[in-house]
Amino acid sequence: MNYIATIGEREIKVTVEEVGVARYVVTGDGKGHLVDAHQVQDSVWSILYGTNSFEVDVQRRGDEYEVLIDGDCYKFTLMNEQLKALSRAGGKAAAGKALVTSPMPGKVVKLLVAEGEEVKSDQGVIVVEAMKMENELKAAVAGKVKEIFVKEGEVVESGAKLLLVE
Amino acid sequence: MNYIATIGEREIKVTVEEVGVARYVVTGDGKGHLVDAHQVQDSVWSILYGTNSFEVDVQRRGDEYEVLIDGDCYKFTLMNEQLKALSRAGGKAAAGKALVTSPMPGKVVKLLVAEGEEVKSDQGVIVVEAMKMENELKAAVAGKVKEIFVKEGEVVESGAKLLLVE
Amino acid sequence: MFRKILIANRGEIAVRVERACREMGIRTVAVYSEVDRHALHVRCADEAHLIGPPPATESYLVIDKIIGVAKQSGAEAIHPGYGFLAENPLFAERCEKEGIKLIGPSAHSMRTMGSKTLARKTVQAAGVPVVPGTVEPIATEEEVLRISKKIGFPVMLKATAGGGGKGLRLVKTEGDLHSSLRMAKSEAKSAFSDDSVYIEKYIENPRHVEIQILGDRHGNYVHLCERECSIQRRHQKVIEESPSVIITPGIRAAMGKVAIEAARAARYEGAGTCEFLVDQDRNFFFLEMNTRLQVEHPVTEMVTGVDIVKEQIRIAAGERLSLRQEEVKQTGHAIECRVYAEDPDNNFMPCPGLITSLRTPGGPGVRDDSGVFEGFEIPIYYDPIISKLVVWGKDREEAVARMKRALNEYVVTGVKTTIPFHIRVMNNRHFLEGNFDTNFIDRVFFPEERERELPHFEVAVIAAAVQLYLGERKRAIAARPVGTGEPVSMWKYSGRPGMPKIL
Amino acid sequence: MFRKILIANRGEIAVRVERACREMGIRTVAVYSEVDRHALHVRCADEAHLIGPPPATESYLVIDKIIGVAKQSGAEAIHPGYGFLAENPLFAERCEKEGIKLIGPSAHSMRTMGSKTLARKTVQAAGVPVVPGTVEPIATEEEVLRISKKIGFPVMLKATAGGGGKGLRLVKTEGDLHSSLRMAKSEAKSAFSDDSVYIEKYIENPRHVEIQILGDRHGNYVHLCERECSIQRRHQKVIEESPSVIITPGIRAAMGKVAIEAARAARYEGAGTCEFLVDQDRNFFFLEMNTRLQVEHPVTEMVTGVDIVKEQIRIAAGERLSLRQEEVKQTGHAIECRVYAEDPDNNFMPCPGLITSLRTPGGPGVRDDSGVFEGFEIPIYYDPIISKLVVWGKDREEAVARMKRALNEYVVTGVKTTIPFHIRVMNNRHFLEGNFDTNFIDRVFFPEERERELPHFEVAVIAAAVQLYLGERKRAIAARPVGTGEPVSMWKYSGRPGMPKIL
Repeated sequence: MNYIATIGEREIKVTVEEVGVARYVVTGDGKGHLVDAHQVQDSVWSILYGTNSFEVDVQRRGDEYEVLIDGDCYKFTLMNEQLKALSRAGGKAAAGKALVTSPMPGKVVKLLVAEGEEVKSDQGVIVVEAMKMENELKAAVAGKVKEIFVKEGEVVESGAKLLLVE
Repeated sequence: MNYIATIGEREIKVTVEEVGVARYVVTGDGKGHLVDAHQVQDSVWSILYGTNSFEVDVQRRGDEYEVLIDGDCYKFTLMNEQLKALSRAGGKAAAGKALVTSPMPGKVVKLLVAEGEEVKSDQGVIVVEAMKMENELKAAVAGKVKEIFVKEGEVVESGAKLLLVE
Repeated sequence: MFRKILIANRGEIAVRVERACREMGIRTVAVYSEVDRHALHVRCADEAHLIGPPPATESYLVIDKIIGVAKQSGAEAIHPGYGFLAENPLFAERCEKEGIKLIGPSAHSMRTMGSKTLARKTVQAAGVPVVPGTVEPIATEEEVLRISKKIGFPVMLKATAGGGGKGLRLVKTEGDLHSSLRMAKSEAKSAFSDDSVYIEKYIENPRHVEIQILGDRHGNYVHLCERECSIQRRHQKVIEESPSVIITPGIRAAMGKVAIEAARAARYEGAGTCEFLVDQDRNFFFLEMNTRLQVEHPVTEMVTGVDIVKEQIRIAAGERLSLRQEEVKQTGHAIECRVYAEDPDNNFMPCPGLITSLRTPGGPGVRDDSGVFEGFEIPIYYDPIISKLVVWGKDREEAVARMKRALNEYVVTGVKTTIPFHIRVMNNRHFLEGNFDTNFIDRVFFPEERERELPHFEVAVIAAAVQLYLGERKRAIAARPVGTGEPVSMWKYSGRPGMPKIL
Repeated sequence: MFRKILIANRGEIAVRVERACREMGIRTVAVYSEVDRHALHVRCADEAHLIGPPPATESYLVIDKIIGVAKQSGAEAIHPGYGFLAENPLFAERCEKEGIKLIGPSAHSMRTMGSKTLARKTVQAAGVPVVPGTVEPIATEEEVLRISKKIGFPVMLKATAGGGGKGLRLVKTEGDLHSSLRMAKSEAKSAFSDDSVYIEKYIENPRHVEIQILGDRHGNYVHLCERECSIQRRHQKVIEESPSVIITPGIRAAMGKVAIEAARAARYEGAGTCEFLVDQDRNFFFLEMNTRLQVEHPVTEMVTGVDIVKEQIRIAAGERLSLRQEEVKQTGHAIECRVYAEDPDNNFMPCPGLITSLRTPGGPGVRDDSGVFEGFEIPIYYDPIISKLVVWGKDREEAVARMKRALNEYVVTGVKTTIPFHIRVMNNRHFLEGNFDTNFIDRVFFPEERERELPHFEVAVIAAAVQLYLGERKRAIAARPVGTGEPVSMWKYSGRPGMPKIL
C-alpha cells in the first residue's frame, strides 16, 4: 500500500508491504527496510528497524500525526496515495481555520469579543481556563465574529466549537 | 438482592441494596452499612465502608472468591440466595473432584501413573513444569485412572484437563 | 505522637504525606471533591470524606468543611500540603482556635512571612539583603504605573499571597501593564482568594536558589542546604536540583545563616524555604519565604537522607529536631523534573483527561512521586502536576544521565505531558554545563530547540505508515461481504504492477 | 570504555544492565526468544536480535547464537546477568577465544569458584572454615546414600553448578533420598545443563549471610559489607537486607577479609559474592562463591551508594576500582522483596499469564527493579521473578515500615504474586525483632500464619457481594427484551416484601 507523508513543504512516498506476522518491508524514497512493529501499550509501538530498537508513541488526529521518539515530536501528515490524489483534486477547505475550537477541556472564563465585532488575525478572542491556568485563544484569520457558541462560565470539552470568524 | 456467603462451615446472609450512584446499603447478620464502591483498576475496588477506605482485589472463579485486603487473602463462596437453594436441592456433584486439572499454564514433564492404574487419595499422578519449577499434582480422590488427556512434553493452558480418576 | 492526621489536599502531595503517616503508624484522613472519588489520595488513605463539588472554592478551600471533617473523624492534626490552604493565616488561626494542630508555622509566622511585603520589611530590618521594590500591596493601576516608572521597567507584578508561579507577571514596557495587571489579579484571586499585588525590580539574568530550613518550637534551627531552581518556564519552576553548581561552601554557609535568621525573626516552626535571587556576581537577595512544604522538597531529601515530611510531623507534635547542623551532609546530586499534563509541542496547553496507559520508570536512584495511575481521569479543576520524577546520582553528571534514562522509560498515553520537554532540556549543552539563569528556558533553550534537527523522521513516518496500513486493513476485513474468504474488496482497487502483496 | 555491550539475558536483570549502560552512554544489544518480542528488555534496548524458540536451551543458553549476535552487532563485551550463561566456564572460554570481553571473572576463576566442590577445596586450603561434606560431585545413588549415612542425616543435596535455589534438596531421612535425588538432578539438568550434585552436612538453624566483593585486574579488592539472606522458602532467598542485625563491626571485618582472601585465591575479577552460614554462636562457614551479579545486589547499592553494575563494566574495561575499602560506608538500612508470579495462597503455584493492571509503588526510598509492564504476558518458560522491590530507610525500623507501605501500594492483577506473602512477613513479630534463621519461613512463619485471625472478613464479603450484584444487574439489563424500559425481567422473580429497590 502506498502513502504520502508531508513534512513541511516536502512530500515522501512510503510503501508498506506485509511480509510476515508483524513484519513489513517499508520503502521510502526508493530504499527498502525490514520493519518489525508491535503495539505494546495503547499508542506506543516497539519498532525494530533492521535491528535498531525504537519505542515510538504514534498519535493521530485525522491525517495529522504527532510521533514521539526519544523526547522529540515529529509532526507530519500522512495519507493514502489515492485519498491524497482525491483531496488534491477537491482543493482545500480553507474556511476551516475561521472556527475557534477549544484545544482542551476547560471552562470559558471570558469572552473578549462580541458577535459582529471585527477582529484581526492573531487577536485574542476568548479565555479558557483549565488546571488553574488561563489560556487566551486567538483568531486564526481576520474578519467579523459571526457566531459565539458558548457563554462565560460554561465548561467545554476538548474540540468544542467556541466561535466563528468570517 | 440477597446472597449467602459460606466461610468454612459458617453461612452469612448478605443483602445489597443500591441507594445511589456507586452507593449501597449492605446488610450482613442484621446490621446495615453504607458502602461506596468503585472499580478503580481491573479487579481492584476502592471501598468506603462508612468513612473507612479499603483497597480490595476481588477475584472470582465461579462461586468461589479470593479477596485480597492489606495482604490478607479471604476465601469464601458467595451465591445468590435462590441459586444456593437450587444447588442445595440438586445436591453436590461430588464427581468433579476426580478430574485433575492444571492450576497454571505449563508443560507436562512426567506422567507418574498409567491408565487403569489404582491411585490413592493425595498420591502424585503428574508433574507439570512452569517457570522452571516442577509441580507434582495429586489425585484428590482414591480410585482407578480412567483417562489421561495429555502426553509428556505437551504444553497445557491453565485449567486444562489432565486426567480422570474414578 | 498524633494517632490520626487529616490531609487537606489532593494529588501527589496528599499521597506523599499519607506515605509518611503510614510509615509512622499514623492513621490518615483524606478529603475529596466529587471528581476525586477515584483519586489516588482517596485510595491510599485510611479514611475518606466527601467535601463538595469540584471547584476548589467549594471544597478544598472551604475552611469550615475541613475543620468539620477533622472534628468528626477525631483527627488531632491537619497537614495542608502546598497550595490550597497551606499558607492561609485564617486557616491557621481557625485551627489554633479549634485546638487542632496545623502541621506548619503559626498564624503569626504565616502572616509575617506569607505576606511578601511584610516579610520584606521583617528581614530587611534583620539586615538581610532584599530586591528593591514596594513593601505594601498596591491597589490601583495608576499607582502600579507610577511605582513601576520610578523603579524602572522591567518590573515584576507579584501576588501578595502568591506562590507556584500563579499571579506573577513580568512587565517589560508600560504598554503591557494593563493586561498584565488584569491577568495577575485574576489568577491571584482564583488561586489565593486575594487579588492584591506588589512590585519588585526585575533583576536581569539571576539564578533562583533557595534554602530549606527546619525549626522546632524549642528554638532549634537547621538548614538542609540549597536547591537550584533557575530552570523556569513563565516564572514557574520546572526542574530543580541540589546542590547548585554556582554555590560554594562559603556562600552556602552564608545563605544558610541568613535563612535561619529570617526564620528566627518570625519565630518560625516547621519546614520552610527562603528563596533568593543570585546575580551574576553571586550576590544574593532575599526574595520571599515559603511557609510550607515545597513541591521540590524531594531533591533535598535525596541528598541529605532527611524525610522532611516526617520531620514536619515530629516538630508539630512538639518533638525536638532530630539532627544538628553539623550532622547535615549533602551527598551526591539530585534532580527533580515536574511532570505536568501539558503539551510541550503545543505551547504547553493544559491536557486534562484519561490516562490510558502508564509505565513508571524504575531502577537505581529513581523516585517517582505521583498522584495518578493508569485509568485515572485528570480533572480540569486543579493544578496540572501529575508527578515529580526525582533522581539521585553520585555526581551531577550521573544524575543528569540517570534523569535522561528515567524520562525515556516514562510512558504516559492518553494525555500529553511535559516529559518530552524535560528530555530535551537534559540534552541541552548549556544545561549540561550548568550554565543557565531563570530566563534560560525562554531566551536560550526554546530558540535553540527551534533550530535543532530531529534525527529520526524516517522511523516516525514508518511507524505511522505501518499503523495506518493496519488500520486500513482492519477496516477492509471488517467491510468484506459475509462469506468472502479474503479481505480484498477495498484493496483490489489499488492493484497494479509492482503493487505489494497482502499476506 | 566499551561503545556497545550485548546483554545475554532477559527480564528484570537485562533491564537493570541496560539502565547502567544507558547512563554510561554505551549502546545496548538485546537478544530475545520468540515469546519475548514484547518484553521490556527488548523495548529498552538500542538493538535487538531474535535468537530462537522459547525454551532457554534453544535460545538464551545457546552459546553459538549469543556469540553470533555479538559479532554481527559489533558488541565489544557481553554482560550475562545471573542465571543462563552467567556461570558457565565454557561460555567464558568461548568469549576469551573470540576476543569478546565477558563482563565477569575469567573462565579459570569461574571454574575454581563456580564448581562448589573445587571452591571448597580452594578456600579450605587458604584456611577458610567450610561446612563439612564432599568435595567431589557424586554420580550414583548408592554413593549418595553411603556418604549421607557417614555425615549423618539431615544432609543437603546441591547441584555442583547450582544457584538460585535450583537443584537443591534437603534430605531428612533415608526414605526421602530417592525422589529428592531425582528432583535435584532433573532441576539441575534443566537449569544448568549439568546434573552433577554434591553433599553437605545440614547445619541446624543457621543464618545465611553473604559478602559482596569487587576486584579489578590490577589486584585491588574491596568488600561492600554483608547481606542478610536468611529469609528463604524452599532454600530460595525471598527477602534480603543489609546490614544484618547479627553482624557486629568485628564479624563484618573478619568476614570481609576472608571473602577477599577467597577471591584473591581464585584471581577473581569483577563483582562476586561469598556466601556464609552463620551458626547460633556466630561462627561463620564458607558455603560457596557466586561468580556473578546477584539478584539481591540492589540492597548493597542502596546502603553503600555504589552502582555495582557500573563497577562491573568499568572493571571489565580494565579500569581500576573507583573506591578504597575505607571509603565504603554502610548508611541506613535496605530491604529487598522478590516479587514472583506465584500464588502464596495456593502453595506458591507458578502463575504465568497476562498482567491486566499494574500500579508500581513510589515515593521516598523506594526502588522497583521490574521486568514487566501492564499488558505484558509472563511466559511459562523462565524464572517466575517479575520484579524486585527494594527500600531504604535511615534504620531497620523505618525500612520495614517503608517496605510494608510500598507493598501495600503495589497492585498487580491478572496474575497472582508473592506481594501478599511479603506483607505478612513484614507484619510478623519475629521478623520485626530480627529473630530468624533460614528455616524461619517454613518452621515458624507458616504455622503462625495458619493460626492468625484475619481482621476484614466483613469488608471482603461486602466487596464481593457488591461485585456480584452489579454483575447480575448488568446481565439482567443485557437480557431484557428490546423495547422494554426497565431492567426487571430477571429481578422480578425475587420480588417480595422487604426486597430492596433497584435504582
